[in-house]
Amino acid sequence: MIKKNYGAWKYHEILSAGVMVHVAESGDKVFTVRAGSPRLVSTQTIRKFAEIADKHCGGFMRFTSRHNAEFMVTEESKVKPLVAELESAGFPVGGLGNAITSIIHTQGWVHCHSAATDASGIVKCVMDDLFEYFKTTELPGKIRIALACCLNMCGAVHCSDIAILGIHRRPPKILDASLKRLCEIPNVVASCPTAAIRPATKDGVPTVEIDENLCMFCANCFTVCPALPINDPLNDGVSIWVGGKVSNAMSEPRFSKLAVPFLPNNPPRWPEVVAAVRNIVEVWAKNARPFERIGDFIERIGWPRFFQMTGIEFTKQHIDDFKHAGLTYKRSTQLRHG
Amino acid sequence: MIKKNYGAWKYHEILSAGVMVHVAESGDKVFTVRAGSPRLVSTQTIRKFAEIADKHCGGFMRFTSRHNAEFMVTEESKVKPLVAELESAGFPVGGLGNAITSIIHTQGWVHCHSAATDASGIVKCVMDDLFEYFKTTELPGKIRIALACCLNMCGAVHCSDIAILGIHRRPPKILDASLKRLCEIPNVVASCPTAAIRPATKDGVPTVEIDENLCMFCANCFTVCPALPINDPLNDGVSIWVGGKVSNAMSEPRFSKLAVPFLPNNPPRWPEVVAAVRNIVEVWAKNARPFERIGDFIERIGWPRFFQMTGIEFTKQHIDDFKHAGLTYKRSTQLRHG
Amino acid sequence: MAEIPKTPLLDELEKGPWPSFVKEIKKAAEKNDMAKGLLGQLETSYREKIGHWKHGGIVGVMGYGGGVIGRYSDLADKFPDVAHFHTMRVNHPAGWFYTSEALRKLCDIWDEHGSGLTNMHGSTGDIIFLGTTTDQLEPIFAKLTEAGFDLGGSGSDVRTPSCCVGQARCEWACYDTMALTYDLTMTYQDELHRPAFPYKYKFKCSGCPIDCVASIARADMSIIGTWKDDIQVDAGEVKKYADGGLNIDKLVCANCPTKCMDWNGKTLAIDNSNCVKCMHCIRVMPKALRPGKERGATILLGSKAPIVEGALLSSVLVPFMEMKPPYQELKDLVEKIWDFWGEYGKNRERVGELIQRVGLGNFLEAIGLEPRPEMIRRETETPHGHWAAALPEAFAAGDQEELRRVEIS
Amino acid sequence: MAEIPKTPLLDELEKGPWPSFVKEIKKAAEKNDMAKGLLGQLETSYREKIGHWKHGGIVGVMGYGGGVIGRYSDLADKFPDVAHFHTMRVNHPAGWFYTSEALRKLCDIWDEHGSGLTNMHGSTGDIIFLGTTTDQLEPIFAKLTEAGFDLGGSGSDVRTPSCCVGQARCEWACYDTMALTYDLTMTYQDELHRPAFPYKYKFKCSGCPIDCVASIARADMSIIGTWKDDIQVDAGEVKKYADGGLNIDKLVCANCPTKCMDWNGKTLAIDNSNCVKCMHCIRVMPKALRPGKERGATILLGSKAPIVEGALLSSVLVPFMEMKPPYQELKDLVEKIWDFWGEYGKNRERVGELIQRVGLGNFLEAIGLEPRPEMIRRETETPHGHWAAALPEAFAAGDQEELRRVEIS
Ligand code: SRM
Ligand code: SRM
Ligand code: SRM
Ligand code: SRM
Ligand code: SF4
Ligand code: SF4
Ligand code: SF4
Ligand code: SF4
Ligand code: SF4
Ligand code: SF4
Ligand code: SF4
Ligand code: SF4
Repeated sequence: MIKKNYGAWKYHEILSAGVMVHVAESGDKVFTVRAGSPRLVSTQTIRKFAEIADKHCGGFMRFTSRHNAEFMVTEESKVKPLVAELESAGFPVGGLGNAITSIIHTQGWVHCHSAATDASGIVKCVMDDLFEYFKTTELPGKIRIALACCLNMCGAVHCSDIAILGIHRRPPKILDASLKRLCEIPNVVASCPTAAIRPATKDGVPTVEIDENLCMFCANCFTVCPALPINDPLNDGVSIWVGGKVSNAMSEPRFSKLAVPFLPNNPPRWPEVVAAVRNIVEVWAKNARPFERIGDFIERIGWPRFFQMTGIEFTKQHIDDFKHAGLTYKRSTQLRHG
Repeated sequence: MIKKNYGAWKYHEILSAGVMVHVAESGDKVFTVRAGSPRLVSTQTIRKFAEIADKHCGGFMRFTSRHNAEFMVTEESKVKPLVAELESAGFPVGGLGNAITSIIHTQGWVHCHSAATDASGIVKCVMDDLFEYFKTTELPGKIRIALACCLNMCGAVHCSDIAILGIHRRPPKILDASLKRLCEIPNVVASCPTAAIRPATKDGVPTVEIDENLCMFCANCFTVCPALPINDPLNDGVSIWVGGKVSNAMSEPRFSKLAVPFLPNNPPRWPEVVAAVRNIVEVWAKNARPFERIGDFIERIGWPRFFQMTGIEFTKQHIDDFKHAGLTYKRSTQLRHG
Repeated sequence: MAEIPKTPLLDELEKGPWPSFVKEIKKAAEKNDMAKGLLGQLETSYREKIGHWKHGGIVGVMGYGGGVIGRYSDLADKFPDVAHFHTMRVNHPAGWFYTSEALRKLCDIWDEHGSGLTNMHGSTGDIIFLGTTTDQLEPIFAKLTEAGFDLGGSGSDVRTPSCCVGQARCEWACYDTMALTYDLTMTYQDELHRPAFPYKYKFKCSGCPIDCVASIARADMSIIGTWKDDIQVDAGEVKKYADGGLNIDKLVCANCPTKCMDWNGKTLAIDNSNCVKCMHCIRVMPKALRPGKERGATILLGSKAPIVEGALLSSVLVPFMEMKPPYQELKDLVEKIWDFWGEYGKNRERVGELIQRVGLGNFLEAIGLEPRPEMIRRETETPHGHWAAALPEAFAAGDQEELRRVEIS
Repeated sequence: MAEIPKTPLLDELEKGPWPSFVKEIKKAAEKNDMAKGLLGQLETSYREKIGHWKHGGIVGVMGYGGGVIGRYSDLADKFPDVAHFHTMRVNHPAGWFYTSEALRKLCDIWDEHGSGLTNMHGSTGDIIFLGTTTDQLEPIFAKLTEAGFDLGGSGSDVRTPSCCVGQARCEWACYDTMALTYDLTMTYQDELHRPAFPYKYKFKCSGCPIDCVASIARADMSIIGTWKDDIQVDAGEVKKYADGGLNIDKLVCANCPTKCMDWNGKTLAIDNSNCVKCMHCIRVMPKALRPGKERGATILLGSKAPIVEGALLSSVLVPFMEMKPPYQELKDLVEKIWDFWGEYGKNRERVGELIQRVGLGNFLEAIGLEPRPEMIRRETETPHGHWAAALPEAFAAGDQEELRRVEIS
């Protein structure tokens, strides 16, 4: 069916939460059912997907660019049993149209040495909390949430409606004794974007020193040198960024901006992060106009009002101090007052 | 009259080219007649202004922030004789409302050591050419032209609808023999925004050397050191910038952008500059919607189309290569094709 | 076999409606000791609020420089099952389409040689085999090859290209994203498997400006479908939308970024010369409007995550290029870019950073492209950078010397 | 007296409808030799396409550090009359209002002691006396003082503040710009005449966001009138505009930058909470709409020409401040800024450049202002700068050391 109508689709319609139909020039139809997945899946679960594909979809399935599972059938009557089977197997159907879909995320404590927070854990908690919005198609527009557990940003969160980003807040520790053995000192020095690292000698052993005032805790030095561990249970945590987008629809792609500079790591359910995300989602859901992504909405009402409406405090941390910072200062009198 | 109604004006109306009326809460009216001036004026001319002020305006007059002369009368009947007298004395009445008003400008060869071009001469030629637009109120909006004879930009041209800017295109000459005597070498080195200048010794004498690849011909070194002359009859000339604005009306203030990288100094009538300015004015006058400043107009149609419509060639020179340059690259697919 | 460890904190994550990754690890743990070890170590991380993985050493398979991420536990004495816990990146089928057979084959291999845990998929798009030991790498690789799979990229090489579903199921696809992705993967096998670049290089292909694979935000080369001619309008369907209650004025025209649409209550006029192909009107009225017929793609370059020089979105390099096999124009461009980057790129410098460092103008010259105003977003310019730019390439020095009169007394 | 030199090139500039500066120089030349010299030297410049002025030395009047720009010809042998040709900057009356008496007084002084040529006015706003010799400076200054005039600024000092016509003749002025300009000029006499700053400091005062004195583009401190409450609407006059044929929907509402206006054919609704005081609707319908009643000014900082760190527009420092004599809040702010700039500013570093160098956050802290979202234009942010900013001020180091478990084998 997909082969036959390849390149000859005419239009689509969203039928209900998680279900849409594509109609081909030929008149053929394909019904897609989208189901949430935890992304981190066991082979048992993959075998289950294969089983469902065999039973309902002629042995085919696909995954989406946001790690959901998609199952396609060619007759409307086959949709209901498929949905029922997916739901009963624990894969909720939804995330299509104007809904919240899965959260793009990364490894966290499950597999990465760089992680300032866990990935899968926060994602699970936030999705549990926002589940009603996965099951709807009635939001003002799409909303994309992403999480990356450190500034390397493997989740490429920087253009998300809401980005959850693991951050460090202390300079790396310097393991003087093993540094020379494990790392190339010139590479380490070169790796630092703020030039905070200088070669040094301690107790006669070559090592490096770090100017704590210059360090912005990016961990790039740790990436090139294991003797500069930066993970830190007390000071690692999460920041929240909003208003980014990727698609060119209506407005151009844009970066997410800092909303909440820091929330603590509070496993297993990260209540502070969950509450912060919900707050932002709700302010947007209630006040945005149709098709407005979070960034479009804020652009219209202005950032000052966004801070007011969400109750998020505006602090010195919100003012950019990177080298392009001057371009971010407001250079007009177009302001809302009072 | 002005004292009496100070702070109690109610509204104004533009009556004809160069004439407007302000009506006060009290019902009082003041009619303003605006007359063009060359800015560089002899005492004879100032005495003439004084004479007209005495004869028509109770001895008062003012100048505007763009160097025009303004005369105010309180009765409509007095406007006509005033206009007639100004015109016959050689001061054309106009430049009010949606018109082209005087060109803000600087000293040029009349008084400044830095000038890469003359100021008053080009202004005279461009205003002669655009005179019809000084005498109208029918343009789509206001249009502000400014000229500065070097990058010091005493005319603060950087936010003008059309900016005419004198530029150098060769590095300064180094007068090794007199440099040490005339200048503080560390100050000279520090003055260069691109770090192109290094201390050096030639024939045993301390001087500086300039990396020609780094030099961007800004003349800042010449400002602090007369032994680095940069003026150059062959390579000095004029660049043209468009789309800037200052007022907050409708859109925010914005910088002018490069339109024409270089036009030669061709005194006494600078025909290339005059033609380039007229071309831009006409494309705008014919195609802009009401209230659109040049920048608003271009923003709507896009820069690619602006280059197309004006026939100005887009070259490597139009691509920013300053340190914020990356921010100027187009980062979306929102493009006009074909 | 060891017991499944107690995980009171992780157990909290079995609750709630969203599918639980903890349940998945527990499922795997029923039959696999590595998964048990992972449970134990992760519970420790949850208790101590810190990760317990060490920097990876270099591990891999013969003849390949990439595709495996080495990983070791720093609690190896407590959790010996995950002392070594490497991941393998397996190149996914374009568009992430699978047969049930292929899925089962992958499971068989992984159950035999690894933890039984995967990511479907990793952020770059690979199938991630999550956790195995060094000695298993070659056997896994041999069986994958046999089953028709190959490893993905890691390190300073081409990374697994990925794409949106495209023409397979989307009416808006302006070129065949899956075909291009497959072609690039095949053409650049060498560059994918043998890291020889200054840093990583990612391709992502989206069929239209909606960009469902987030190509503009996270690919060194973003290939995004678009069209040149007029939007196809079905006037009857437009009317049906209007009759159905859609406020075309407010929801369609007023949201058009260039305000180039006009709805007079009966007909929809589009000034296509000012349309910037944003897809907004089309996505609101998919039955009535469709992209034009003269289709191709915009090629953009340089997006990346923030380290080192700041996050970037890709920027326009070729406003419009036809996208037909064998994609020669695209490949020529790719190779010119790699030549320049290979020669001038610093270690760990992405191509987007290189362009910023050398300047777009110089970069264009090096790869032999004409500068075009479409490449520039002038709103963000400040009138400084141009002083240098305002200089025509070269002047004969010399003759001006004579004319120079400035003499300092 | 010498003859008026032949100036065939300059004579071309006597033609055409716009008033001719060449005619002005010739007028002056009728009675003044310096003006004759200027004609001759300028003709030479026109022929050779190069200026003939040398760098100025330091010249001035007793007790003042600024106000005079020294200027010498490099063709002194050919044009001895302009061998010395200094300008004097004379502080203009606020709003550039003159009595004919004052004008004649200025002419008398200048005819006696200078070239008889002026700029009415210089770009900063001063009366420019164009061309005199060192020995004339003191007599001119004495006579100016007697006539109630004073010199303006030059060098690293406060420059002559200037303002739009404001309440004297404009219905939109939200505060008394002329009064403030006069007050600042008087309050900061010392700073104006005795250069002691890192560089120049300019004040410009506009009565409303229209900014007729281009304050936001060329003043270190821009004081721009605005209001807090609702736009005053005269519904009857709105109707008259509509009846008169004004398309309120298209020309007013659609051009409102925040789309906070709605015209239903009868009444104009304004969501004032989203109005950004851009003045557009007011300037289109001046009889019907007026700024609100709760008035004051926005204080912005830092605009300047491009040298050295790039051109800047001023940026918001205080979104709203009342503007009533004695302007204490403003002056306190000014002085805190000067203190910080004086201490930390580098030689020839404008205050706008200083802020960029130290960061707005730190600058605010130094001058004791709270950060506010109104200060930031977030569209231009990239998500990099914040890594550092995301750091809460200070953490107790120490206790975390124990918890650290990362050990490198
Ligand atoms: C299946 C998938 C492509 C794939 O190859 O896997 C896909 C499929 C469709 N997208 Fe998408 N998009 C998919 C990821 C994306 C992404 C990428 C991402 O999120 O990382 C984006 C860009 C997000 C962004 O801008 O930040 C994306 C932005 C859109 C948009 C634009 C929404 C907007 O307001 O900006 C549309 C149009 C719309 O819905 O109005 C769209 C529309 C569509 C349509 C209607 C296209 C079509 O005609 O078939 C498809 C189903 C709609 C839906 O999900 O509501 N799709 N879509 C991806 C499903 C992800 C998921 O599981 O949830
Ligand atoms: C007299 C003067 C103020 C002064 O104290 O000297 C003045 C006076 C008025 N301006 Fe202005 N403006 C004056 C310089 C400016 C400047 C500054 C400049 O050009 O350097 C600007 C900012 C220009 C810019 O944005 O780049 C300026 C931008 C405006 C605007 C906004 C136009 C726009 O579309 O952005 C208006 C409103 C309008 O005309 O629609 C305005 C409106 C007015 C009004 C109607 C205000 C009023 O109610 O009295 C005055 C007469 C209008 C006119 O000239 O058409 N005035 N006006 C200045 C006359 C200069 C001249 O001789 O031509
Ligand atoms: C597995 C994966 C995350 C995931 O859970 O999905 C991942 C994991 C790692 N990434 Fe990544 N990156 C992954 C997709 C990305 C993406 C997204 C993408 O490709 O679309 C990005 C952002 C886009 C980009 O390329 O900029 C990304 C940007 C980085 C960076 C920052 C690169 C930069 O130029 O800024 C690093 C740091 C580095 O290369 O040293 C990095 C480094 C790493 C390392 C190798 C850690 C390191 O410092 O050595 C991580 C190994 C984790 C582990 O133990 O498994 N990873 N990484 C993704 C690859 C799976 C796959 O092949 O499908
Ligand atoms: C006379 C005047 C131009 C005119 O024809 O109107 C002028 C003339 C000079 N300016 Fe200016 N500037 C004049 C207004 C400006 C303005 C506009 C303004 O004040 O609104 C600016 C742009 C705004 C600003 O301050 O940034 C301006 C930005 C400069 C600069 C660049 C400063 C910067 O930070 O970028 C310099 C270079 C310097 O200070 O060394 C400069 C330097 C100079 C010098 C002193 C040349 C020098 O390098 O030493 C010029 C003396 C010319 C002469 O021989 O008479 N002039 N200068 C203006 C002062 C007249 C007056 O007092 O009313
Ligand atoms: S974002 Fe950082 S911590 Fe997370 S997987 Fe990528 S490199 Fe590892
Ligand atoms: S964490 Fe980043 S900023 Fe700090 S020293 Fe390491 S590389 Fe430099
Ligand atoms: S712009 Fe340059 S050349 Fe012109 S007056 Fe100012 S400093 Fe002199
Ligand atoms: S002209 Fe400017 S860039 Fe060139 S050497 Fe002098 S200060 Fe440096
Ligand atoms: S990017 Fe365009 S073509 Fe590809 S799936 Fe999304 S909407 Fe369809
Ligand atoms: S695609 Fe976008 S730009 Fe083009 S007409 Fe539709 S809404 Fe306007
Ligand atoms: S700035 Fe405002 S108050 Fe001042 S003259 Fe212009 S319009 Fe009037
Ligand atoms: S002043 Fe500007 S922002 Fe406010 S209502 Fe009028 S047009 Fe809109």
